[in-house]
Amino acid sequence: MLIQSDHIIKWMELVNAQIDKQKEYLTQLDQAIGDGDHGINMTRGFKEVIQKIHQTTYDDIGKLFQDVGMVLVSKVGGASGPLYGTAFIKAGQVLKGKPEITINELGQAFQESVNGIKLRGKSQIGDKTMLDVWEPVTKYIQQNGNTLNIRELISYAREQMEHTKELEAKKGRASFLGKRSIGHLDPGAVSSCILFETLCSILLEENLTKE
Amino acid sequence: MLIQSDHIIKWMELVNAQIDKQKEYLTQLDQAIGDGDHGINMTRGFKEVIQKIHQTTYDDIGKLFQDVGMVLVSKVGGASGPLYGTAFIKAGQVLKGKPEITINELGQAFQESVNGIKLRGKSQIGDKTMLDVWEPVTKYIQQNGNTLNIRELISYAREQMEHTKELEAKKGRASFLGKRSIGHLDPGAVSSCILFETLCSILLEENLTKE
Amino acid sequence: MIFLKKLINNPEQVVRDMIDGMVLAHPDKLKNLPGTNVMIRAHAPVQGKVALVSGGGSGHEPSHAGYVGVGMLDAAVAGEVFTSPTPDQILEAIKAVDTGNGVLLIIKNYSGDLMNFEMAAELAEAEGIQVAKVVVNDDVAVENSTYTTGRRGIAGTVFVHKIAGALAEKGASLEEVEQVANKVIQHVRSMGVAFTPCTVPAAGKPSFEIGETEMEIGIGIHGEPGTHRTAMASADEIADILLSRILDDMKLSPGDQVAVMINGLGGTPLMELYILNKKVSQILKNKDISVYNTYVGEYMTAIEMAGCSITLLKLDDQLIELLEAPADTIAWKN
Amino acid sequence: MIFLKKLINNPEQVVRDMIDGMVLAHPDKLKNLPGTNVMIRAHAPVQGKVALVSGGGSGHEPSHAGYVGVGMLDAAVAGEVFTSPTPDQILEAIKAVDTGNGVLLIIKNYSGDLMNFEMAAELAEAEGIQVAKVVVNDDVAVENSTYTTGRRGIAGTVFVHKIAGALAEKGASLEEVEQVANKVIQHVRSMGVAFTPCTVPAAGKPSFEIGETEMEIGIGIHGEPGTHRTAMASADEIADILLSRILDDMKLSPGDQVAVMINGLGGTPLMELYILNKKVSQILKNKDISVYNTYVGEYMTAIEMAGCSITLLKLDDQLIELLEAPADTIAWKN
Ligand SMILES: Nc1ncnc2c1ncn2[C@@H]1O[C@H](COP(=O)(O)OP(=O)(O)O)[C@@H](O)[C@H]1O
Ligand SMILES: Nc1ncnc2c1ncn2[C@@H]1O[C@H](COP(=O)(O)OP(=O)(O)O)[C@@H](O)[C@H]1O
Ligand SMILES: [Mg+2]
Ligand SMILES: [Mg+2]
Ligand SMILES: [Mg+2]
Ligand SMILES: [Mg+2]
Repeated sequence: MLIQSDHIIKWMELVNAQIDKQKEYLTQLDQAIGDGDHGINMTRGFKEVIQKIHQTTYDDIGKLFQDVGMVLVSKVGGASGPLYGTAFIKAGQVLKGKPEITINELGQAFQESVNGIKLRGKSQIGDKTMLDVWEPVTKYIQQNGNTLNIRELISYAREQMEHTKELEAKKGRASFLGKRSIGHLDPGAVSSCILFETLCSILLEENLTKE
Repeated sequence: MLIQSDHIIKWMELVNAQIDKQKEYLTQLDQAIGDGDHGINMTRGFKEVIQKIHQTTYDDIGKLFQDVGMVLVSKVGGASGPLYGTAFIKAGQVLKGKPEITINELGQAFQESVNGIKLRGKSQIGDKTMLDVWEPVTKYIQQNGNTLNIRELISYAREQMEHTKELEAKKGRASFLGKRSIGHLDPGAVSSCILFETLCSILLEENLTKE
Repeated sequence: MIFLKKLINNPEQVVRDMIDGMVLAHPDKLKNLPGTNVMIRAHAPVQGKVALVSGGGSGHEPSHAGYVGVGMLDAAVAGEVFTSPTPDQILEAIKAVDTGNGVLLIIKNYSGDLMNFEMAAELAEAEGIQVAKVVVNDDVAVENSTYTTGRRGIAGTVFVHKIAGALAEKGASLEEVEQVANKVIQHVRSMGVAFTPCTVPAAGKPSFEIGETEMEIGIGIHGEPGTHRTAMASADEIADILLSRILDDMKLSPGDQVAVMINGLGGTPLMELYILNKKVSQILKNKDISVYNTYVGEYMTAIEMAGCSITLLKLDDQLIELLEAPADTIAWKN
Repeated sequence: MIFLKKLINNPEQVVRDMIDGMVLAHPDKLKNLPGTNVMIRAHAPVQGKVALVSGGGSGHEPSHAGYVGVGMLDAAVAGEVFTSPTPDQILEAIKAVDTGNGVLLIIKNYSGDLMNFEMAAELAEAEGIQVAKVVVNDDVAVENSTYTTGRRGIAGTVFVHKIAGALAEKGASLEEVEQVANKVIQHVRSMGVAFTPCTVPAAGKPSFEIGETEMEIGIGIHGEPGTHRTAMASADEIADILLSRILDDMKLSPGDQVAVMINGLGGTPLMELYILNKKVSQILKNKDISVYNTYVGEYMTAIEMAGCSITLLKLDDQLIELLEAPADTIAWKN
């Protein structure tokens, strides 16, 4: 089965619900090595995303991603706003005009997201940022394509997220801490993991995968 | 026996020691209905008094009182500085030129102190201030003169001090509290009580009374 | 040795260290009279001008030395923290700035300040210096009465410095300067609130205890208790509470013009003062009272206390002109 | 409902309420671009002049709107508390103040600020507006490296506003204004310390925990952890710790001239900042570094955090002239 706009909308609703639930946790993570607003920023952003995407009906998945990205850019601020925003906008450009897409196509779109995050954030893998979830997870999706095992993807995403604990931050606020950042999860990696986990839930629920 | 400069110097030393001991208590009393500096003010003042009066030898009790008063005026500040200062300066004027004095004469000198406090503070008995100790205690000394029972005087001074608890403050910082000042001892009344109690100790120790 | 969470060296030396640091920071504006806690204008005495002397306990920075300079004070006398300065220090200040045109003492209405300034005035008069005194009592939290000490002087004092200072700078006589100071005093009213206590360094512990969700309405600038305690409320409600007390007392009429001061007590950030001002502006607008000027910041503090005060000054043409006149001090520049 | 001990109405509305209260207080200096969190000069745009736009998260008041006015910024963009503003808002600011002479963006070095301002710059350039960017990174608490985000921008930013603003006011070109801003950035270094955390209203609890007798050396202006924790020390020792890090980095020579900023983080009273300045002055004097000017007060805060930062700016004739040039803003008047 193919992924349609409605699935993406459901995904965003689930992200919104999950982020809201984990707001305090995300903020706590950010208090440890940042400035303690990541939960606040993300809930503000996805609340607005939901409002926006409920106003329109979308035939074009690309347009939907684009709108999500624009809302995130203009409502979140901080580091996560432009990064998540760029990720969705870039993915939207790839998916422009498509009413439905395969998991493969989604993987290609995410590859553009990853490129966008890297360019905007001047970051690379191992810098202890959201990229440490986005890049490997995207690669994983692309490698497995339509034969993707969703439960395995969830574990994989979580592993990547957990892995940020060991890293020394090179980018973002946590970088100011140098070695003192080691031992803490990166808040953006955790919210990114939420994003991919909720995507997986939708794919499972809606029987959008082979499995 | 007559009171000499050395007795007054001993008295001041004892006041200094007692005030220092009760510094926190006086400050605490002042925190309740004032600004929490009475203990600090009084210790600062009497430390300086001791320094000053140890520098000179005094044949003239009046001069000794005068010096104590001047130090208090110029080192204490706040309300208690000018008031205690005035009290000693005024008493000093009465005792000017005297190498030794009777308890009766001391009472007369204190009467001038009381007048000075009233004039400077524009206060009267019942206003919940140091005057509520000074005025009745002075009257008591004058009434009993050289037949004064020192132990009774101590109890009397304490009673007057305790009595300020029931009063509503009309003068000083506590007056800003209105009825909320009721139920608290007046810090200046407590320090004044220390002054008279220590005087009594000296009079007893040195066998300066009939008793 | 355990230190308070304060930038101090020795609790007994805070006033000395502060004055030294202040003069080192602003040698173009201030000098310290040697051996005293008196700060005077760098170019004092100013010939041909009535001199203004104010002061009080320390801990209210930028009051009072922050207002020494052209268009405001000639001298400020700093007492120990929350303790009125002594008469000899005030006398030194008077003598240093008098040029034969007389000196106005601006005193906040506290027993201690009154007595020490009065004694200084007597000593100065005995030396042939013409002295006038005004007593600021703007705090409506305290009931006024001739039988008691009356109302306290708080942030409204700064308007007295500004306006009397401006008139003195224009060359007015001591009597005229005293008159306009009294006019300001008549027309200025304030009230404050505290959320946290403050710590006098030498006392080493907070001036009072207050619950996690309580505030003290009508607080003084020395941590003296206010009129009552109540549950913490919103900025809008607090604006309402304070302003309605002030307006009750002032009896302004629609069309009246005022200056507003939203004063932080030391621990409250500017952001919150502006949030408070939003409601204050709205309330005044609804009552058709026109705000000529608004001053937001720390003008008269209580060490690091969290809280604020609101001050209204009713204006007329003369007061407006003097409020707008040039001033060049550390804490007030026009 | 339980309220924080803050003058706020709704934690989600603090920025909106603050901006409204600010514009109501200073209508002669500021206006708010409708529908945005952008504040521009009351008389913006100013024809024939390069425009300066700065901004960042809120909670640093008087930064940044406090520096909007003649001789400093043309616009300030306020983000949520401690959160960089978004590109669309920054774009609105740029468009509102550009008069065809180009716009300089003054950015503090945080990933968030950089990215949002960069996106805004790209959008503005796409609309044909000439934009230059400078990035302030004065905080020596953080090691500089091209592989990491590098040093943070803190209180030194205010000197960039002042000096670049002065040159722009004289009619210099965008390139010249950018150049002088970069010169200030090259020559300005800061370091801070915190004694208490601060509370982001929407988070509702303190940004970090710290022991009764500890301080955090090298704190950021968002409550980000610093270089290390240590026992609370005296003002003199703290001056020593902070200044020696700054001086290590700056490598000043005897005879050099500097401007000093002793900046309060929000909860530390002026008295303490002056006490700190005493020692700072003495240390610099001992090293034969001459202090041209000292600024003491709250310039770049972290809500109600107790603590401070010290900033040194190495001066030359050009920088002195621009530092002394007229400025008329809420928080800086020359
Ligand atoms: N340069 C960067 N590249 C990629 N991700 C980044 C970068 N800077 C920050 N991040 C991500 O953003 C997260 C922080 O987001 P948030 O707290 O919302 O913003 P801010 O740091 O501005 O407060 C970090 O945990 C990290 O994952
Ligand atoms: N007008 C007055 N007349 C008499 N005593 C007064 C007056 N005002 C204050 N006092 C006394 O001074 C005491 C307070 O002294 P202190 O705390 O040292 O000064 P301050 O009130 O200036 O802080 C009060 O407890 C009271 O006894
Ligand atoms: Mg953050
Ligand atoms: Mg007291
Ligand atoms: Mg006192
Ligand atoms: Mg942030």
